[in-house]
Amino acid sequence: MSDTTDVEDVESFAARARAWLAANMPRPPDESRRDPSDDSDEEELRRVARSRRLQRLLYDGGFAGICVPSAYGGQGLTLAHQLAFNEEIADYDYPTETQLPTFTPCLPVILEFGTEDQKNTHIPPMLRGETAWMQLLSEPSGGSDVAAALTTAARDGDEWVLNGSKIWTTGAWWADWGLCLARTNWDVPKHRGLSVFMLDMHQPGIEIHRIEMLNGSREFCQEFLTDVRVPESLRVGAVDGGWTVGVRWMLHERTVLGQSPYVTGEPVRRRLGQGPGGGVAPLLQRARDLGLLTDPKASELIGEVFAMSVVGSTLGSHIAEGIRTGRLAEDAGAITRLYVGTSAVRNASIAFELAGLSAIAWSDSEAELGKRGIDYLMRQAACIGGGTTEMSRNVISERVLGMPRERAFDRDVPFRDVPRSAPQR
Amino acid sequence: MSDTTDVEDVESFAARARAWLAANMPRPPDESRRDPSDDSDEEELRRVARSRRLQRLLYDGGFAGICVPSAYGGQGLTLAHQLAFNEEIADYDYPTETQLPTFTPCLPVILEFGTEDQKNTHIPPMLRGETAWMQLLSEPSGGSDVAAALTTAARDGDEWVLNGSKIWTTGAWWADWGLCLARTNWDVPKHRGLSVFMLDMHQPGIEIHRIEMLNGSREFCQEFLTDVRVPESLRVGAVDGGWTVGVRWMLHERTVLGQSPYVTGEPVRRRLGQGPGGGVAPLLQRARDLGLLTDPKASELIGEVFAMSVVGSTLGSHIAEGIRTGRLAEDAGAITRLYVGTSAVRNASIAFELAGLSAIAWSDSEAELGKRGIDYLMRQAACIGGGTTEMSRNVISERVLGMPRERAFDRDVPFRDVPRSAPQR
Amino acid sequence: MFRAVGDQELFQETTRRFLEVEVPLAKVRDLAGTTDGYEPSFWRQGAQLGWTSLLVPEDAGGGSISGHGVVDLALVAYEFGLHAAPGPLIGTNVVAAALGRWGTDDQRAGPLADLLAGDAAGAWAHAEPAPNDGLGDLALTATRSGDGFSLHGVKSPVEAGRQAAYILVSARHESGPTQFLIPSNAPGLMIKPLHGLDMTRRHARLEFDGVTVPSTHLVGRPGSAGANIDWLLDLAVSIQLAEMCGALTWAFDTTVDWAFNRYSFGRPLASYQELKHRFADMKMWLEASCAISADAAAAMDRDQAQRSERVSAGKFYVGRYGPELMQDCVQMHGGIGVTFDHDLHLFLRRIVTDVPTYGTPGQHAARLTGILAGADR
Amino acid sequence: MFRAVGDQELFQETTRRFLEVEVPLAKVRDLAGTTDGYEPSFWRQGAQLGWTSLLVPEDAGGGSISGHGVVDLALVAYEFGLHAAPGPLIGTNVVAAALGRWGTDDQRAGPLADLLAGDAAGAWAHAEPAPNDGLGDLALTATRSGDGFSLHGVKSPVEAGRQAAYILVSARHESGPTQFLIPSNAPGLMIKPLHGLDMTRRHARLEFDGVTVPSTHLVGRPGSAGANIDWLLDLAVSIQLAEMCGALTWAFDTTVDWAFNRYSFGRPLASYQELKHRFADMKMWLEASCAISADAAAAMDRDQAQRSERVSAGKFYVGRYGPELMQDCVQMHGGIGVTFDHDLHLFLRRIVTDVPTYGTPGQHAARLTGILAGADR
Repeated sequence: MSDTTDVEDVESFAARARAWLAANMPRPPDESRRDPSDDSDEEELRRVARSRRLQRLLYDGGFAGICVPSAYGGQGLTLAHQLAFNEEIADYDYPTETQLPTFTPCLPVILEFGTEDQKNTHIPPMLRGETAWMQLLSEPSGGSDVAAALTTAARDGDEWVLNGSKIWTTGAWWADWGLCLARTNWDVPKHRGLSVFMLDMHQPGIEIHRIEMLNGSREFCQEFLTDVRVPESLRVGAVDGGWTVGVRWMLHERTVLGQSPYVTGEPVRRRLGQGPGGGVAPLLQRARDLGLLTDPKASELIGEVFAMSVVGSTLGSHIAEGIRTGRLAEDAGAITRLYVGTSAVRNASIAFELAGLSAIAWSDSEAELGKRGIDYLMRQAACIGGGTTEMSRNVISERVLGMPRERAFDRDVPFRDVPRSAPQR
Repeated sequence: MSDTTDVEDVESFAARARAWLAANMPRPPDESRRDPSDDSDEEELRRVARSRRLQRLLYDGGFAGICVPSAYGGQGLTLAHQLAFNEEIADYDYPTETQLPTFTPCLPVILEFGTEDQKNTHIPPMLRGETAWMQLLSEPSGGSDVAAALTTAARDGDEWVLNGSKIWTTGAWWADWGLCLARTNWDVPKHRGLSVFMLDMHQPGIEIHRIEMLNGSREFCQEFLTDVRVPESLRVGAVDGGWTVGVRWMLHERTVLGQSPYVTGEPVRRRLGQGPGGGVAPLLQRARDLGLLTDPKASELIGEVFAMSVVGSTLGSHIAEGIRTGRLAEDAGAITRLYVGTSAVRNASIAFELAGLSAIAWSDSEAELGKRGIDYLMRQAACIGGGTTEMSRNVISERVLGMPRERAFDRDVPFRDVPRSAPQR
Repeated sequence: MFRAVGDQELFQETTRRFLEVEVPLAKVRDLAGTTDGYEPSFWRQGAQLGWTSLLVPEDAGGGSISGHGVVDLALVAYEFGLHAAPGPLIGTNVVAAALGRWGTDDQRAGPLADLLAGDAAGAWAHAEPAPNDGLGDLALTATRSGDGFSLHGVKSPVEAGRQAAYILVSARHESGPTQFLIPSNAPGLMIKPLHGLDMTRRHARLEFDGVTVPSTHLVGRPGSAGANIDWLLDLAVSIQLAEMCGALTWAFDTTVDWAFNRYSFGRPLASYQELKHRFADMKMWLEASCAISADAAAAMDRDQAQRSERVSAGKFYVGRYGPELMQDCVQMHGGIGVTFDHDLHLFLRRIVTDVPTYGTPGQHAARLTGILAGADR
Repeated sequence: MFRAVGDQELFQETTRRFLEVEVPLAKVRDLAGTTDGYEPSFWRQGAQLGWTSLLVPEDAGGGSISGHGVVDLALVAYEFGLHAAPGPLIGTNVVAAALGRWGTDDQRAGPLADLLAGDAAGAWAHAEPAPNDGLGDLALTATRSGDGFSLHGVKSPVEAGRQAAYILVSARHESGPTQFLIPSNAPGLMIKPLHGLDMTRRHARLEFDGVTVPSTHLVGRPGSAGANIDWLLDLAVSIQLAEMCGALTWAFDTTVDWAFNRYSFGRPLASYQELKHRFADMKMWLEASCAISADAAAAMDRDQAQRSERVSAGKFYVGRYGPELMQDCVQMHGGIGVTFDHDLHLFLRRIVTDVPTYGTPGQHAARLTGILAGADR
């Protein structure tokens, strides 16, 4: 990004960050350990507001957008600096609610494809914590086939008129802006008729519906767009060139599980193995309570959960190194994604088994065990959200191992003529 | 097969069989419980000879070919009679080595597609135990793609000249006759250029190679055919119509795991769960020796092996009933085949685990435990032999559930032009 | 896929139509918000269809359809699973069967008649909380107290424990396992509702802190209930297995439909080989589950020596592979499969709740080893 | 996929070339028919390349390549796995490491020098037969006898137990775990060769029926070897893990090639989605195996508190998923994959042999729980 001789070396940067954090950054509140699915809307808004304040604090301290060019309000440093900063900030509070998808994939997409004007207008408010972004990507009809977007943008003078529906967006009900993939041409094959728009979420025509999951969580939303008007100045990338943007967009999205240059906070690897099931600590406690610490079956199962988390913690950097040295294709992050999903499934199953009958029927005092049951019901979410494990396996086999691609019936056919699912009920 | 009023009822038939067996049939020798992979060639030939004698005994007693029309030396009865006979004979010795593939699939293929002359010539000697048959079906290049046979039969006057190689035949080195699928036309799509021949295995040009498996077993053979001349009178079915024969051929082969009208002996269902791993008895003995009968882990694993065998014992008749009532497609036998393969894999793994270190290094007195290790090495054989479990899953999804068929690159293309594997080393 | 024969066909068809009309899934969702999860009138009508009488001898007011009462009941349970139907089916039938076999004349005249009429529900209070949750564990004690007995201990979870009027309690007496039938309003009995995964069923924790019951509440002689409890366990599991098969069938059929109708990359999901092969495995699990479950019910009716083998093999298999089948159905649906609005979770909850209830798959596998080791000794 | 850095690159490359030339798979098959499975000259040359010196301090005649001896050795072990190479790599290095750390001057001057020169092999006699085959079990006893000790018990299986000149024996003394280095010709020691799965390695059963050894055979003080044995276990496993990764890599790469070149129904196997997805899982298992194995070796060199965590997590993971990867490779090959002529089984045998050796995956998982419970208390 800049000549290496200009750049503060990582160690002195880390020392400076350490000192600044100690003087300025609050420690994380205890409640941060709570299960987010328990949160009330009020609580979520409170956390969003706190995230915005913390982001502003980082910005004022000169630690926001470490890898963002200084022209747009960032620090113009390198991934190594960001990673060092993440190590330093691990024990402090930091913005969580407004990190993703604002800082990845939205920010790098705008950085890569935005006009100078768009970058000047939109990136600094992100870094100051003023705007939280969301991604309007998946659609109810589409599943893993993101490029099969049915949401349509029709040109009307200097404006585009958007109609359609997007789904599985997180925090859409409090976000300010969205990046939206829409179809601008039905007469060409699907990848060649898409465009990307920036959407002001506070404008008329956008109706946001909260989706209730079977465990009561309402973190995901569905949006219904009805004659939403977007000025030409908010289009990102070329008309009908949206898939070029989309490919990079999704690559940035996948770096969430690897090492993104734009995300601040505890490296994700430390969180591996803490998916559904609640990690190893409650299992250990349960086994101790029941005198099962040396039971051959229980001790193996608990050890398995711990082993999967230890292995997971080494896998991320091993894959990242493989990509860096060229041994692995850039898409090899799909291996980590597959590991996270499949090990979470296994962990949820083990936790359910160890919780016994209290996981299916529990008193107030056994709520922790009941959660193991609910987590087990939600088990597959770990293999669905953020791209299914089926898609990961496609990516690994085709793009990492180079095996022949799946046959698609939608190549070289005008999208209009591609067979698709019957409309949803 | 004949008018029901003519037919002896099953109960009186069974009573007659019971009496005849008691008077005529020997009890099985103890050695029948031995692992066939231990056998020397001499021992195998001895067992083949015994099988032939026993078959002759059945024939003389009027119990050979129960479902074969009496015109060809059989009894002209029904499947119900055959099944009743199988129940009666279960505790006696009966022909094993010469049963399969002679009585299925070879016999029914000839019954269905043979000329009157072919049936009169070849079926009675089978029933008398005089001719043992084998099937020359798979090829080294072909794997599961049986119709991609490269073995070629070229017309030469009243004869056909066969060249090529067949593999995975059982007992080819002592068999008398073979049913062989060969390509008679390279200029049409693969299914339309095949023909079936009966092959006298004792003629020149047939070289038989014994294949050594990793566990030392030499039950399978590979045959090399060099200018083998077969008279036109030994062709079965139409020229280039061999796939019509082949489809039925393989369906009969699959009934081995269900209920074949042509196979005499203990119903296969009783043998389910006795694949690699040696069944539940040695596991129980091992657990008793080590005081692990109430160990939570060992007792669950042993119980699992037993459960899988109990479930397997109910599945065969459940599927057979489903086919009979039309609830399931005729190909649903693939479900049983999949169960047998996958449960055998699981059982071999459990047996290996319970055998401990003695499964990887053993003294003479621990040979039984060492076998658990060797069985584990051979574990996948249960999911390969007799059609892979991958093929079973294709059959279940496509023919039982009616899902779209896999794309093939060899339809509607002259077989000559179909991409295929590079020649074997 | 449970095969009905003769009169069973009409019986099953009648039950199916009744459930379709009375408790369609929208109604099941409505009932999920209620305290009891079902309406008394629904249960009474079901009893009139025969749901509660199948395991009770005719001289006690019951009667089966085919002479094979457990198989008859398994057909009902299969329909319950297929419709995610609410109602205290297992508990009531376990209690009715116990009273029909071992009840006193008074117990038959009063409680059993109520159960048969559908005027009251029964609950089987057998399971106990960890660490007494092993198969065969029994920590609740019954000690002589005056003319009767005093009960100390905890039973949990008890399905329909708060809805049932009559509760069959298994206890440890100095002379051996002993059963009591006690009314839910027995003085001193604390019945605490529990939270639960299954929206259609209710569970409770029953605390016996010196509950005194008269000797007339005994079911059978003191100390003699060991084999009876074992039979009731097999009975409960065999009904549960049929219900699980129904729920699995709904999920499988629904997901197959989805796979045919859902397109991705211009192709239906059902055309993707990896998904096809998983459907093949699911089909195998489903057929094998139905096969062993039907066989277990038949073995109960024959009261064979191998009864427990069949039942425990069934619970191991269905309990091991059933949840995997369900979770694969969820996975095939993608995100929509874990939303509250989709019906899949109604069935998922039921299967998951059944897995540890009346013994985990692992406990039943270990039980098989125990049976084998005994037979083999 | 084990990453060599700096001088390690040349070292690894040298070992690889040596193995390719000296023990190609055809030669491995020839050697499989011999009593010892390897030739002394092969081992001596390997020792000259540095195979036996990496864990031994320089003042004892050893020396690592990079200052990280276990990582250096892991690179050798990876190559051994990749070539299914014979030779007493683990045993010799375990014994050499023990003598380098805790040996007397005499032991360093004699046995250790022999091991370093490749003139002799070492064997680690630690495992004992069932029911003493639990991790941490130690039933062989050492009792005082005159000036020395008398050993009673059995060690089995001991890799290269008959090939090694020096045997490191762990024993239970009244004061605690104790180690001895004894020559293989010690009077009274019975060494019985065993049959084994792995064609490239030899195992033996060592019977100590009152074998008397002088005090000079002690390695460390009596009763003090508990932590040392624990360290040696971690060491043996960490080398084993690298070797397993090498064998898995060969199998995976070979099977990927096969899938590209083998056609079925006019398409390469590699084009079938169900197989592609299994290859994706296999790739994940392989990468995760290599990641944790490299990490375990590095943790050994840092001698971190989390050393055993890494090692046991590695043995659990590679031991659980490695054999499945191998068996999937067999399955993808079809019938040819279980023939004697195909090389796949050379690697399958090695992996399968490694699974229970130095602790089963389950035992290592349970060990992790023990570590956690201790840390957590």
